[in-house]
Amino acid sequence: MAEEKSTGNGSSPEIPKSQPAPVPAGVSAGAAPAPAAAKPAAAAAPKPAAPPKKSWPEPKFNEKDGRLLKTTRYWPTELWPHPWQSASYRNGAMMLFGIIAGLLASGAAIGELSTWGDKLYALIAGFVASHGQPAVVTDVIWVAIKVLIVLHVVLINGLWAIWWERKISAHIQSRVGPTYAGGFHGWAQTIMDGIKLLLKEDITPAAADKWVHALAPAIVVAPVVVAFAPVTFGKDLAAANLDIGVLYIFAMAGISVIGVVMAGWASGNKYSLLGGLRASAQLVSYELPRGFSIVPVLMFAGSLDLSVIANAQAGYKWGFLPKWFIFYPVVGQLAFLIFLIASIAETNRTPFDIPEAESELVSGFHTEYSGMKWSIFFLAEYGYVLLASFLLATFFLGGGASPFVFDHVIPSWLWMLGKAMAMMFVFLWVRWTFPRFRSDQLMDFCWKFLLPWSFANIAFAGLTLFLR
Amino acid sequence: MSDTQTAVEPEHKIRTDSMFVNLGPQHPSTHGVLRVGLTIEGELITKAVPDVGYLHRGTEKLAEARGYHHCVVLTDRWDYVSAMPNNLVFCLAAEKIMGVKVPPRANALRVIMCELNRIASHLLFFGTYGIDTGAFTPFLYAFREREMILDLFEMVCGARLTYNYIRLGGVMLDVNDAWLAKAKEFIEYFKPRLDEYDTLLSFNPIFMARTENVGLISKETAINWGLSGPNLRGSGVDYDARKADPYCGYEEYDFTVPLGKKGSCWDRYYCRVQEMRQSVKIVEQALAKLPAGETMATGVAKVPKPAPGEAYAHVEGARGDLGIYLVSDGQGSPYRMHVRAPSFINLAILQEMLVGNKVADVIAILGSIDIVLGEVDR
Amino acid sequence: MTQDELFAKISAKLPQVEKHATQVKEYLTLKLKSAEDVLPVARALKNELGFDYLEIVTAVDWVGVVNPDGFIRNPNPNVFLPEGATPQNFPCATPNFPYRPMFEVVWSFGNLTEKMKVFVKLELPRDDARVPSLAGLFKAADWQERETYDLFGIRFDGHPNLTKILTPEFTQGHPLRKDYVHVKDRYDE
Amino acid sequence: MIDYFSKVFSAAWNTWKGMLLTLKYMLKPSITVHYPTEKLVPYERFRGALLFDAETCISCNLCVKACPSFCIQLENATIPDPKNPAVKKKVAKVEWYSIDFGKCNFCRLCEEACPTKPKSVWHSLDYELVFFSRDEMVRCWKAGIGWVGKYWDRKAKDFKDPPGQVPIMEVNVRR
Repeated sequence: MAEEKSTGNGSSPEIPKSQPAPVPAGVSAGAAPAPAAAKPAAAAAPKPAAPPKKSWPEPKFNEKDGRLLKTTRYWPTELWPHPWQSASYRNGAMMLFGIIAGLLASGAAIGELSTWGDKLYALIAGFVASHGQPAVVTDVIWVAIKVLIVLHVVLINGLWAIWWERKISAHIQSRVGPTYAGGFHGWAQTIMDGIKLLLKEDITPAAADKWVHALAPAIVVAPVVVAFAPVTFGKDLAAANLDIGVLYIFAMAGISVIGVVMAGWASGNKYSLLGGLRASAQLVSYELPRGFSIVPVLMFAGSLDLSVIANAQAGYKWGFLPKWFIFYPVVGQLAFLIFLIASIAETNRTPFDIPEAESELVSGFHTEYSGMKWSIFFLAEYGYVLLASFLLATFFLGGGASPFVFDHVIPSWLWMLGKAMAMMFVFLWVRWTFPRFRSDQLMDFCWKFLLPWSFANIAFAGLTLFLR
Repeated sequence: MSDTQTAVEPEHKIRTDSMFVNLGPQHPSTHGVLRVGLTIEGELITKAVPDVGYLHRGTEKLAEARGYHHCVVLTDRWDYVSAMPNNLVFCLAAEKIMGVKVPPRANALRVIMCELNRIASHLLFFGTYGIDTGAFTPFLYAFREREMILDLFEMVCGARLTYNYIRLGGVMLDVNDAWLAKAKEFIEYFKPRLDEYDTLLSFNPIFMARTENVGLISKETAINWGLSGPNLRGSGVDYDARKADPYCGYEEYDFTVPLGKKGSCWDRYYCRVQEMRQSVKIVEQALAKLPAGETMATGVAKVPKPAPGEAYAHVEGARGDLGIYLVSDGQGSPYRMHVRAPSFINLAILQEMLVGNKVADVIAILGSIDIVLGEVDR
Repeated sequence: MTQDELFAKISAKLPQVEKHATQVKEYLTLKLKSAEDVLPVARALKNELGFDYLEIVTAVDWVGVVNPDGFIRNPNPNVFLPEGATPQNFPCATPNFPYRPMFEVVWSFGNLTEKMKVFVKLELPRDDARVPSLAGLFKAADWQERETYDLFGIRFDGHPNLTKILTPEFTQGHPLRKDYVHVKDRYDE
Repeated sequence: MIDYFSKVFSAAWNTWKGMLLTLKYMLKPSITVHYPTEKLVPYERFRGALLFDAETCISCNLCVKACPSFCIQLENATIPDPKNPAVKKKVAKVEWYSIDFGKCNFCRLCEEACPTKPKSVWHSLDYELVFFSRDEMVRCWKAGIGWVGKYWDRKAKDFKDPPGQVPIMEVNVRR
């Protein structure tokens, strides 16, 4: 069991057998009679003793619970110069390559999901008609299926994103992250955590406002699920085709602030209160640059419908460069950066995580939450990260459009997913690189930098449209 | 009082209740078991009362009932992050009282160990300061490098934190060639890492915004509060015991004392980063010209009973001017041992410095003072 | 500057100080005659002679060797040892050493520009130890005087907040006095 | 204006450099060891849990005097004097020996003080020293008890083997 785990570990520091194990101070693994590489030379130090007459007991290795590495230490200087000599590093890279290739192949085999959706709809309609029910029943079933799918996108995203964040942060920090739960790279870690959180005691502090305290997580998480309705996951693949999709999403996402403030207020804790107040100020402020930064996108696309925005970016300029909005000179990049920064701030992640600021406010507004209520806050946070990733992919990266002219095989939903995951990686990457803003600097940054530039960007967009 | 930031009085002041917030001893980012009682109005601090003593172990009393060799073990427990200078300062004071002359190789080894320990300690500061300001990754990078230094210590003396390596009259054990090679390997590895730290944290615009112009200490205030070490030098006072009162042959090494300009948190932080560079330089020189010979002076008794007298020795520890005032009455244990603990004296300024700052700055200021509660409480 | 030159410079400004009989090795050690001299000497050292850095404030109890009662418990509670075994390695008094019922307060002032240090000592009676506080002149004295008060029971007159700092509030007595006997409190077994 | 843009640009450039740095380390092999799945052997001079050999000890009390925390206790073995059987005579053997690991500083002073060859008390390489009760902290040795020692269980009124300690490795040369 233990042996399996350690070999299945993609990036455990393992020096290949060919390379001599570093034994600096003369520690040899076995019962070597007298290595004596180190000479204790001080006056008070023991001299290597003459071999005693009686037979020595065999050295004991405590290998009961683990594999004894027959070396003293791994130093980065021994591991880093030749990473490809390490079998585990090679295996890890090959596995990653295999997973990506497998995903692409299966995506190509499945094809566009919207066609399968049409088939499924026809099947349900036939089933309903054969049972003599009215046609509205078909729509009801269809909507229920769509709602369930979107709900599970949010829930499964929580499991995936937390695991991924742990892995990414660990590798950024020269660690490996979870490795035990589930066997393969700790894939089941979040599931196990979820089970643990479900089984944990749900504590409501005595000073808390009980109803508000209980309601706050729900108010935080419900808008996320609802906001996913118009998000396009690929070509013609959205739960609802809303003409005002963008506006709807922003409106829904704005509701979460209330939940955060409620959580901060109702906990009856000073840290929570400070965190809640900071959160409300921050979230309300960053709504503005976030909204204004996509105005150029809306101007270029001429619609608030997400699928229209995505379709407006189809095609290639000069035969190779995709007509994505991020490639529009100055305007696109500026809008992208402002939207990205504001999205990070909206999700309370690290350069902007002052509501939670664990070094100042313990844990901010969710200090007094435990068990599933606490995890719901995280579900909402990662839901918002996914939402922002999909929005970034839709607004700036061409939605499901392929970046390559020659590509006709990979379906649009896979491209969309890939772009969203790349954006999510940016979120994680930023989080594990930067320190935190101070609350007043955060406000300064929003009102004095992001907002003016988002206004300026609208003007640039107008200029671009005028010149075109 | 006017030197540090004073409370900002808004013109149209609304009467509000001030809030009492308890920072520590279980707060996630107080360094050790420090408790600071903060009175805040909104996010502005109006009063700060540091409360220490949770870790008081009465080392000075314990020393009065123990032999001189035993006291070296006690010293490890003050500043457990950099225990080598603690060992050293006690040994220097005891050697002064006994009139013991330390062989040159032992002196060079003491310098190497103290400087490596200074790097380790400043790395810990670097990492925890990153955490204080919200960046988690520098912490693990710093610990990755610190681990190598602790490995070096483990190789030479068998312990990773409480070394008991520097002894009366010399050092515990000599180093071997394998160790010297490892130490050089570490130095070569470590030099580029320092530039990476600058990239990652020192010149990160967010970090600079957090720490520049925060927690300002002027020269006069720093001297008046008796600050020492990087806290004093961050304010621009050129005082380093290694230069002012050289011990262990520090005068033979070529290094500079980095100074700050304004005395802000960033200056204190960057002083430490620069000190790591200087320490690397010293270790390189010391490794290059490590003299041969004995590592333990002859004539140190098993139970030393020095003649009655008094001695004061001080070294530039990782946290500041660490001093020992030792009184002997001719018995086998010190009659009185007083520790000038730099963390304790540096911490006192907190009550004045925090007033008028934001809650978010408390941790930045507290972190920049770089205290170890084991040394504060002794 | 040698110690003699420094002493000549200081005694020119401050005639009331004299050299102490037991010098701290390698540093000039001055002796004050009475507690009234403390503030003028400190002020002159700070303002006129440039000793503006208060390094240490501490005290020495000259009454004799440590009283071991109460604060070292059974050294190693093992099955073989009878109850109440005595601690070992205990210091005894040196013959002919001038033990006396006095506290000696020790200050050390530093001159950071000229890299000099001077120790100042003052003997106080043990039963009513009072000495003027330097907290008004040197902020560094704030906590160090509190520490000395906490551990020795020496009162520093004029200190803004002379309270315990290191020992908990329920601790009886002042631990660094040589005759301190530990009173059992709620944390003792 | 130029000042503003250069400031913004340098801030953005420094930020980007930091991100590149973390990306660089993400692609390097990790350096951690997966304790307890993987265990390292400490360096040769490592000061782990103390071991004691009752057979070589000459009961000279030097380790007791060397200990800064008074955690070692021992008693001389005695035999009846052949001339006067009522009088017990001390011999250079240890009757019992005990170390209180609750107080031990792991400072190596006792090992240095030990005059026998090989050492009678010495630091092993064991870093997996855990105690499940206070009783286990006091290790006792007598003739016939192994190097690791036993502890006296006050409930069971009997010597027991310490469950937590299995020496990682005992290097003969260290003694």
